[in-house]
Amino acid sequence: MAELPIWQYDTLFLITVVLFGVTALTMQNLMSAAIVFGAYSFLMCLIWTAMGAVDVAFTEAAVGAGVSTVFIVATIYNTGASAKPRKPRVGFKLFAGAVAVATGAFLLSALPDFPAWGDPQSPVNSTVAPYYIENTIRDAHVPNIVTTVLADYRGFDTLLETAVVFIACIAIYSILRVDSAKSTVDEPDIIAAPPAYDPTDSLIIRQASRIMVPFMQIFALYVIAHGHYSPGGGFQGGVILGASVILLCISFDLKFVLRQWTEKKIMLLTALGVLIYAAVGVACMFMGGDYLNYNALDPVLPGDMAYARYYGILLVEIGVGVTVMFSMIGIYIILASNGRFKRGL
Amino acid sequence: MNSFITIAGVVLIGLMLLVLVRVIKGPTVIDRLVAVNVIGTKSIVLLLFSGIIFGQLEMFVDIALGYGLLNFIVSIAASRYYQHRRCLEQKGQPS
Amino acid sequence: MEYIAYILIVVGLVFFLGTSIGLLRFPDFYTRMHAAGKGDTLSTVLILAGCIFAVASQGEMSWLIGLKILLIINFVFIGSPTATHAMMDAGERAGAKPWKKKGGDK
Amino acid sequence: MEEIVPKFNYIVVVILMMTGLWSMLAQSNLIKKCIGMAIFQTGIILFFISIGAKNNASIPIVAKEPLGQVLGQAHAPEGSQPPAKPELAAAKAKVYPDPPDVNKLTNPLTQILMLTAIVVGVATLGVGLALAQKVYQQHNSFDEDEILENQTK
Repeated sequence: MAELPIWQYDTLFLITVVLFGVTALTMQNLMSAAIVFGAYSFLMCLIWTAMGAVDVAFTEAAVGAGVSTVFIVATIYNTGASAKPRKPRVGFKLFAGAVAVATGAFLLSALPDFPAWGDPQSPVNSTVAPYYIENTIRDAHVPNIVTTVLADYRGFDTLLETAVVFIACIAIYSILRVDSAKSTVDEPDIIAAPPAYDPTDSLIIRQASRIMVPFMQIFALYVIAHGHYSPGGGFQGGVILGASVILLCISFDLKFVLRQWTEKKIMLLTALGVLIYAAVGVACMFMGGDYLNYNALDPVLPGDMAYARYYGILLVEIGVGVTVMFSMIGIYIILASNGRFKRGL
Repeated sequence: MNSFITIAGVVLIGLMLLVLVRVIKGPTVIDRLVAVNVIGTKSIVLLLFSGIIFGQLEMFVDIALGYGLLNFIVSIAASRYYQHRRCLEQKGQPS
Repeated sequence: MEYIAYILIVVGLVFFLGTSIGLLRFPDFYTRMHAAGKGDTLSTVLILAGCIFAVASQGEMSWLIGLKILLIINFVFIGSPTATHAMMDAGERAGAKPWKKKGGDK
Repeated sequence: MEEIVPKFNYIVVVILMMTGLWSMLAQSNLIKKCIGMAIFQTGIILFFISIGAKNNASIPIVAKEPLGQVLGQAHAPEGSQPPAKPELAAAKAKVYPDPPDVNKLTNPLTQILMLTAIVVGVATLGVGLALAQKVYQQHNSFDEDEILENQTK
């Protein structure tokens, strides 16, 4: 424990990651770029783990392995993978490279002023962070410091971040949603052509996802609820829940899922999550405290003052989970069906 | 024990670099997909290794479990794409 | 207990060595798939089993950790062959050509 | 070398950001621009996480049992627990006797900033991809030059 051999791991990982990033961008085929970008996310997850940021690693594992690559694949499905080879604009590329290198040189010129890697006495580590580390247990009885800082000390920040996810979901709807009954624009032929493959004949994939999806959802609920004691919380659990429904969309059919989750339901539930979060804050105000100060909820929640904050954090995490889950599902469906909510990947 | 796990992890990363060669070289997209799937599975093992090295495996095993559940979505999505589209190599274009 | 962990992890690494060499050296998509699909699943399962014994030998074995690692093994065992099947199907439908020995009969 | 090795992480950050910036400027394909944006973002996340990492520190979760290496030797002032319901407070105080040693746990603040940034990043990636799909619907192409030609026609 004392001699953490993290240096070797980190250095190897960092070099590998740079290799992957450059490789992803040099690929001609867009599917190749998307797949290599997926591998890049896998390795990023390992880097966060090696640096001790377990919650970030969990988020990256859920996001990188679960949804972000699938979003890119869904877009390519609706547009075609061929990046048509055109006349290479060598001059412009060199100019852009020169701009990028100049920016990098400016950034590197500040290198001597930065604290060394892993210095415990650096300004970042010695100003406000020690307060969080020392007082979390006393204030909220939550061993996972990240959860407490996320939902309690910096609750406003997280409320607005959740709102940003919600707003991004709305933006995607307003950009891409097409009412196919009223639309005058024809679908591009790559989409209008019927798929060459009937998804009902892949028994193995369907049975496997039939086994996996319930476990995924139970595990995601565990992640949300157990986020006080181990890495996890609303963001991670929400992404895993969303990924389970995305797996259903992929392995069965989009119509199969749309029978259960209509567009209206998804949109309402996305808004509901933000509403839960904001309502907890307003409830605190009604009980006589500040906005999102869970201490004010003490009379209605069991346990002492610190337990009020404990349960307040749990309520807020549930709101975050609902918003993230349904925004992921909504974004996937609208990207995969090209805005028509009919059929897709 | 810890030193053994560390050496095993470094060997594992070295072998993953070999697989990376296939990711870079792979003549078709599907080859790259296979190699990336292998890298994803091995990431689970590396997560557990770093958990043992940190001495708090009960925290890392959750991440590894989530990873193991989600790992194969990308493979299935990409192969669904090729099942639908049936165009591994565009005409006149290296992949 | 500790030696079982060593043996399992080393055997898993050897299988993974075979997987990576197979991925590098085999001539076409189907044979590479063969190497990756089998060797990858088996080596992952072996190394994870080794991890169970490693945790047990360190004396901080709680049954929950062992159960979770067993669950991971279970899901790798379900998920990895499914992904292999899907990729093989996709490659066949998308028209990956099997390798033929040069000058051999068609 | 003495300058480079302790600050290797910043160099990797700059390389990743340069790669992403170059991709956003020079690639004419819209999807590759989106991927470049994601790579730029991971560079920034790497900057924050690595600046918050500490040597020989554990993950920012307070261990339940007083492990010698995680919990420090410094004692908290007694009676700092809120005395609202004494039996619960006493039970908790037995499980968590001391506040943890600051230098033994990684900085949690940078981690939570980046945790939310990753999820917001995936949502913004979705917005970028939706814009790309809309552009493709209108112009039947992903290529910047072709789109410009279409517009000037």
